Amino acid sequence: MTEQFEPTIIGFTCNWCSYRAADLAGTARMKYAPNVRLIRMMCSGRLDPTFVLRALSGGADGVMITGCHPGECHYIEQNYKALRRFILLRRVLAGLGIEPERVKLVWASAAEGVRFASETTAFVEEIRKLGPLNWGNQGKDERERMKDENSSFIIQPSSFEKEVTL
Amino acid sequence: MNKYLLYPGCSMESSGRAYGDSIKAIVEPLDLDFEEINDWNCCGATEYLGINLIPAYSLIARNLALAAKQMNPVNGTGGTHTVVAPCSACYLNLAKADYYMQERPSLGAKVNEALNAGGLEYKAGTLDVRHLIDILVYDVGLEKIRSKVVHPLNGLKVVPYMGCMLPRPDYQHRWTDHEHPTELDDLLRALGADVIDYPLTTECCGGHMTQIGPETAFELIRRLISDADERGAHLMATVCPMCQMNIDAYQHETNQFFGTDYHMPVLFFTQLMGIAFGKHPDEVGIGLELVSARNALANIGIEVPVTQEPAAPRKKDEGLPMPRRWTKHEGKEAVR
Amino acid sequence: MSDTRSNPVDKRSSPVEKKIERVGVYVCHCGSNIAGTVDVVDVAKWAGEKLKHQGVVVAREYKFMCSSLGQELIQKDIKELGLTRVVVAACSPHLHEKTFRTAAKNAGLNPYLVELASIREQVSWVHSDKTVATAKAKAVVAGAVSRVIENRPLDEIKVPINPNTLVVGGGIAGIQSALEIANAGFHVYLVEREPSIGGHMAQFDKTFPTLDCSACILTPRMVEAGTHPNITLLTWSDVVNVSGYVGNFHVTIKKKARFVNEELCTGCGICQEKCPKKVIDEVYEAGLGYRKAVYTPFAQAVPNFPVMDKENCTYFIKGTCKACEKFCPTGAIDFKQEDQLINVDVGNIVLATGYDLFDARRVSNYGYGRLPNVFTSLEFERLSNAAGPTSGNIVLRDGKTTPKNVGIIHCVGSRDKNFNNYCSVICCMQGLKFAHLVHERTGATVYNFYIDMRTAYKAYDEFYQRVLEEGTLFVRGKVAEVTNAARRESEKGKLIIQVEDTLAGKQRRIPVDMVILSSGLQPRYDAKEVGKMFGISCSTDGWFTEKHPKLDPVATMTEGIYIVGCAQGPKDIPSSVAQGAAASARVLDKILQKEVTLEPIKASVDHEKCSGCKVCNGMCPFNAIAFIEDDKVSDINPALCQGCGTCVAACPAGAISGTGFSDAQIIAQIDGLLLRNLEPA
Amino acid sequence: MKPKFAMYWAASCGGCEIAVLNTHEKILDVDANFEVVFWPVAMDAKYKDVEAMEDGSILLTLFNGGIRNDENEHIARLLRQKSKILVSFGSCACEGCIPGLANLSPVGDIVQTAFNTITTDNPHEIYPQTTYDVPEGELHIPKLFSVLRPLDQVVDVDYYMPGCPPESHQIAAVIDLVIKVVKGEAQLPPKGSTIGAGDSTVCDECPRSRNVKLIKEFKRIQDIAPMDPTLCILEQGIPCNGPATRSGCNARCPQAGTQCIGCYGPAEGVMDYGARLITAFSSVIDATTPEEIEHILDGIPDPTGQVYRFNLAGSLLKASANAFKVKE
Amino acid sequence: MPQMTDERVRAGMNREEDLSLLNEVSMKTAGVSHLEMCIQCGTCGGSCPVAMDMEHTPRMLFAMLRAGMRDEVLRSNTPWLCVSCYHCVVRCPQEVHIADVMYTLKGMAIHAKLYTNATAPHFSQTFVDMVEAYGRSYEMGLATRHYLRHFPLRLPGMMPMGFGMITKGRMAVMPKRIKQMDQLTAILDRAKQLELNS
Repeated sequence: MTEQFEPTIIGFTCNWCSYRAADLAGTARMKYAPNVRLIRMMCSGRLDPTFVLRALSGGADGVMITGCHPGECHYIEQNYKALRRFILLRRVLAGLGIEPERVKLVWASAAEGVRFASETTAFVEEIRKLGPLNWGNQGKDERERMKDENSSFIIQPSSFEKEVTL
Repeated sequence: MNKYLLYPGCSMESSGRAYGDSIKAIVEPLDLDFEEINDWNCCGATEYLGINLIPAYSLIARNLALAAKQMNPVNGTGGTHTVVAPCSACYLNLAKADYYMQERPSLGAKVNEALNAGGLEYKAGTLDVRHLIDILVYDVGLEKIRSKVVHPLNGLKVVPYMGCMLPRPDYQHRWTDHEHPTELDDLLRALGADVIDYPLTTECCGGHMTQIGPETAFELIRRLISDADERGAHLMATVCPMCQMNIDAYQHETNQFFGTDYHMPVLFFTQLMGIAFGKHPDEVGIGLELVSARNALANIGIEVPVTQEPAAPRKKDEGLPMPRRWTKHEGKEAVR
Repeated sequence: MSDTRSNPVDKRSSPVEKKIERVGVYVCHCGSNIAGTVDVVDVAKWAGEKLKHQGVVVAREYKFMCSSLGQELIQKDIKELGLTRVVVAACSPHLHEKTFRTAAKNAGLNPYLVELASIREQVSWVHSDKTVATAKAKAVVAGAVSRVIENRPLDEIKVPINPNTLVVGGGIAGIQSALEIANAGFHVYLVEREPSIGGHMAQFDKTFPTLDCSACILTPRMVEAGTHPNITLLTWSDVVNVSGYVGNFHVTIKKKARFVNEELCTGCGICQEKCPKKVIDEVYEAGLGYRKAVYTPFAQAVPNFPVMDKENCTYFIKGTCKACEKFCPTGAIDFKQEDQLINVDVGNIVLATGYDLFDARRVSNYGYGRLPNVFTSLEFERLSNAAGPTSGNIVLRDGKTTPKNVGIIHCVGSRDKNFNNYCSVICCMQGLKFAHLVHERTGATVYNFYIDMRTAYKAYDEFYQRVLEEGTLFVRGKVAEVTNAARRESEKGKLIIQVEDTLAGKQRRIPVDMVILSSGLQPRYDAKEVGKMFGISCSTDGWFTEKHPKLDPVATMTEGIYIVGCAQGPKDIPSSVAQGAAASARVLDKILQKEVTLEPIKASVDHEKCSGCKVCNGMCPFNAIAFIEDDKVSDINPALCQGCGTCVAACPAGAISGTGFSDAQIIAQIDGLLLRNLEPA
Repeated sequence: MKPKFAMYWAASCGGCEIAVLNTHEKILDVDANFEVVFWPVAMDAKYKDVEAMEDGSILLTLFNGGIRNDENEHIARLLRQKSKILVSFGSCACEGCIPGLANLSPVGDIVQTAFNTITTDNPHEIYPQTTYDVPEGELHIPKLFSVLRPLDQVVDVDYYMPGCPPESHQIAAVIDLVIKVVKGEAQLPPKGSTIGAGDSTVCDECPRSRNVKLIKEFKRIQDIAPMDPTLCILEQGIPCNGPATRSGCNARCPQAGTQCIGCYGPAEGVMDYGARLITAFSSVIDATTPEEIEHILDGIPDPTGQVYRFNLAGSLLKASANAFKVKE
Repeated sequence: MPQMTDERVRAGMNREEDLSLLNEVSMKTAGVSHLEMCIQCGTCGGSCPVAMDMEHTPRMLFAMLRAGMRDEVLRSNTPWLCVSCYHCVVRCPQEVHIADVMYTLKGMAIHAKLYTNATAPHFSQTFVDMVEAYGRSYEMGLATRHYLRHFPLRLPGMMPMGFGMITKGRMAVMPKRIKQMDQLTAILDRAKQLELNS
């Protein structure tokens, strides 16, 4: 492989801290890796594990969740709730063979533009090392390979990904 | 029986023999079980670190690896994961290596790579490295020590000298205070000694400067003995063989250098414990010191301790009240 | 079976009948701010083609979308093309979301059907490769388009405001705030935990840089607050419970038993005179003086009724004495008095809870608590105060010796990772003030030891000049230690300050008679709990967090709760007073509006789906979720809900939904960002 | 002519059939009102007979079991073609159920386990072949897919009826409803609806009480003796799937003194069942530091199995990364 | 001298600022040095018990590190005087690992052969030689070799002390040796290799 793998990452940011940190990184023209696409929420406590699963199953290679530092939540203590969910979610993902490192929780206050930028770049590098997750395409690749294997009694389903719409 | 792995350190068998002897003498009355780490090597003192980094930490870590192996309940003797080092420099080196191998994992990895060459490995954080006095004050407890005293040191004016490498940098937060720790004071008081408040208790004795820059070292030694003398001390009590060696063996030279005439004996605290426990002076290495402690020890039992009188209400020209002394256990409520 | 419910909607396989929205996409150049790094023309063209099936009917780019011409462009399209949704790809929503929403509103579109895609702060300003930036901008736009389709029209929420205000803390910031509101004609409850209002300022002798007598300028304010018809003063009282929300707070205040009947007491002071029990006064006298078991902390106390210190009163300890009762001419002593709970309803709350002094004993190398002649700043304030324990004579702890040399150490406990990492702001000026007072009263040689001299603000640096002129010696260096271990004859009997004079590059040992530690400020020991009670957060350092550090410094994230003075962070008297007044302006603004508008970002429970599992009940720190026992379902009070969405994410049955940030919106945005919503090839 | 009825089992255990029979005399109503044309477990029939039927000629087909092999898929497509109403019947068809847990392992491993373990007597290491020549001709057995899929990932489904198995009283109610529809006395619910279950979760029907207390420890049921019969099971520290599991069973397990294991799947409108349980469990944890949280979560030894016991194949991620990789 | 025409050299600095110096020292230091966090407050210089003999206070040394004055820093006697008392370390408001930085500077100075007084490096090297030979320190050998080399004139004055130490059994005449010397040697050899590579 000559071209370097560019991961796609979805970032969930808290309106009060990390989204503002991202704004600050912008205002200060800090350069960081372009692989993370952000979604604003009011609080990291809004993070439903469904969102992470949706992102991973939909083609994202990693998910970054950012919130206020412990004790600094604008809604007092909701980031602790995000933390608890995050830890259990990582355990569940590990059980599904997804490296827990693909989902990261970062605390960044509104003033920490530098931190936001450096954590983002660092996370992109981590995911780059892990390689593509390629969840949505797993079945497809396998199917191609299976065509050549005539001895096997195992085959790949023909219509693996049926779109789920909300 | 409280079991510990013992890292004696090189000086315990030579310049600090009195320390080694007196430790042996108090182990039994205090129900301590010290198992020596097999085939331990020198910790490198303060010398190896100045030459290079990875070999220095590997040298230290070999001892940790040996200890971890020895304490392993499956293929070792088990029973503890605490290493006790009576020498402050050894204690600091062992504790620091353990800490830095964790703080900077890349260092830990390299050290382990080196250890592998000798068929060893050490996972930082496996062991608890502690100093002897830490064990005595916090594990054995002052109560127990007090109960073993048969010959209280009443009337012996002692300055407690902790030295620098024991209470600092204190990454594990073991001491009451790294400027003015009270562990040694408390212990000596438990022996009945008349403990003098010694502001220089954690100042440096000069370390290796006696070897490489004697004039610097003499100044440091002078500060220590002159202040102890000024405060009327009979002797100094120390916890470190390097401190004892510097103050004891170089006192003569220091006196010559400054034209002074100090005679300040310096003994290991364990020697004083042995005396208080009723051991024969020979048994605890009394007499091995170059500045003789004979006159100082003659004071034991002669003077009656002074008890403090309760504070009287403030008169017109009386002093202003002092704030309470800070202890690290004090809660935030006490801040007001 | 009655519980065989069938239901009309399912997400799984039925094609959901969706009305196709008409979406307009507007890509802003922002001059060259965006266009310099992102090919905006390409982004607009791409959106118009690839997102057409989503409902994009028009995609334009324009130089400055936020200009009036740019806004008119959107408004024209809304009217002429019948747009039902708008996406503006421009700057951060924190900057111009309101602008574009208002523009849409004026064109007849519900403002919440407009979404901003941040392609400036998140794309053009942080990336340099134009291809990469353009690709990311497209994804961000696709996410916003998918999301806006799921947006629903929302209406702003209006709540009436109770005109009464609660001010917590009777220091200068709280007094100022209370007076401003009271003078405007509205009622204020001023709650103070100590027996008198006045706060730290009442302990000071002089104030920098003007050297006004602190008591002279403070006392009139205290008296005004104590006698104002619009102020209910509740001293020796604590707030114990707060419920409700902006405009409608319910507050419970515990008025601690004074054991003195306020109706009967005339404040004559005979009880204090006769009380035989002397106690070290840790609060007002900073531990440097004494008071009685029944006492008013100082002569000018407001109110002037004494309180009985139950812990130290001989009667309460031994059951006999009652000297105060015997001598009280009006029979005001009442040993049977009990704590009282008072409930008040208020519309706004101002927190002016102040600071604690850093405990200098923690810096053991400075010897405070071990070396008698090391004093803290607050001790020195009492020492130099004419009404203090030494009647203003600056003397050593022996109570009589005047120091000949004095060292003042700055940054004690501040700017130090071992203690508090922040700068305490006031210590430099305080150190200069002390230097001046020592010089003036004793003629002693004064040293100031500082790391950096911080004398910003009006007339402060001039004061520094003045103190220099008076001959105070300045040493740039953080003091290493204060010791009584003399090394030479001249040091004997002195305190030696050991420091590197960093400008001279040499270590110095300076013998002095007295050391004053310019201790830093730190949050009140109970700031965390107080914050929790009022529903506001604290920073890592422990200070209350303001809504915006620059543009909204006295408001908090909880509507209707304001923070002033040192509760928000270290500051001097002028800044505290300014904040007190600023918060009052905000409160009056709220009161005069008579009702408050809340963002319609709220959670609500679908009672049909709610199983009453109560998982959400523990999720809300604002107590907005209540369990309705009759129906066995949970319910959310929209007025209390702050819109964080934690309960929405927590509901195991998926029965809670949140406006503004619904599951549908976020899922759609995820799909959009991952480009799963493109025109099928 | 009576309308036609079919029922088929794909990758399932047969429990769904038992549940249908458990409706007792109600089964006679089926016979009275329908002509049963295809029901391999109850009557003899040939695939080719079904293939010969006219498209849409079967009014109601109850399809249980997931799609594990090409035979399952073939019949699913066939019945879809021939049926007016295709009901995804039971947990396997709706969301994969226990057979769906096989999606945690590569199918090669599963076959290996089945044909070559200590408990299997297979000295010559004979593995099934999809085609095999015998004197009588060529034999075929179905090919396995790498993962199991719920029915709606293969064909369009009209209605869902969850449960492992669906409660008999719910089946009876559905039969009643369909008969009424046939008689023109009732309307069918909108396509895509879940029938024979509630919209809420098990807690709705559970009589136990909950005090919103947080917990310091997750336990297993055998660790608590005796369990408080009136208190919420989750609050007693046992990970109970009730809060996130669709109602309709009358909280059968909690009423019997054990935790809900989640066989009715997610509540109405929920996209991922496991995510709902993740939030439910994490919401009761009493800890704020990562270390403490991790420690408490150690009490759930198999978190993935816990939250996806019945739902893995129907979840957003559908299977583990392993299952996608076929061993060579 | 021709190079004296360069104003930086005349000011006692390297010809060019070596801005990589700070980072190099930081990377070579055990633990996380926090060297870049120094605010020049002088706590270290004020705390140091041997500041009186230092050419530069530790604080000045850190300023020089920042200014990229490589030669000047490595020639300074400051690191060699450090007695590892850790007073500066615990008091430093920025948590700089000052004592460990001093060890690093000593190592760098030895490597660059830039120390001005060889007493200290030789003592360290002699000590290390003993340890590498025996696995234990050997005071007698150390003292003899070191004093003969650096303090021959001090020897007579020290005789009573040395004699006292030996007669009281506080100084062994023969060295002690650990059993698994080859293991230690293997470890140290590998470690030295790693040190070179890093």
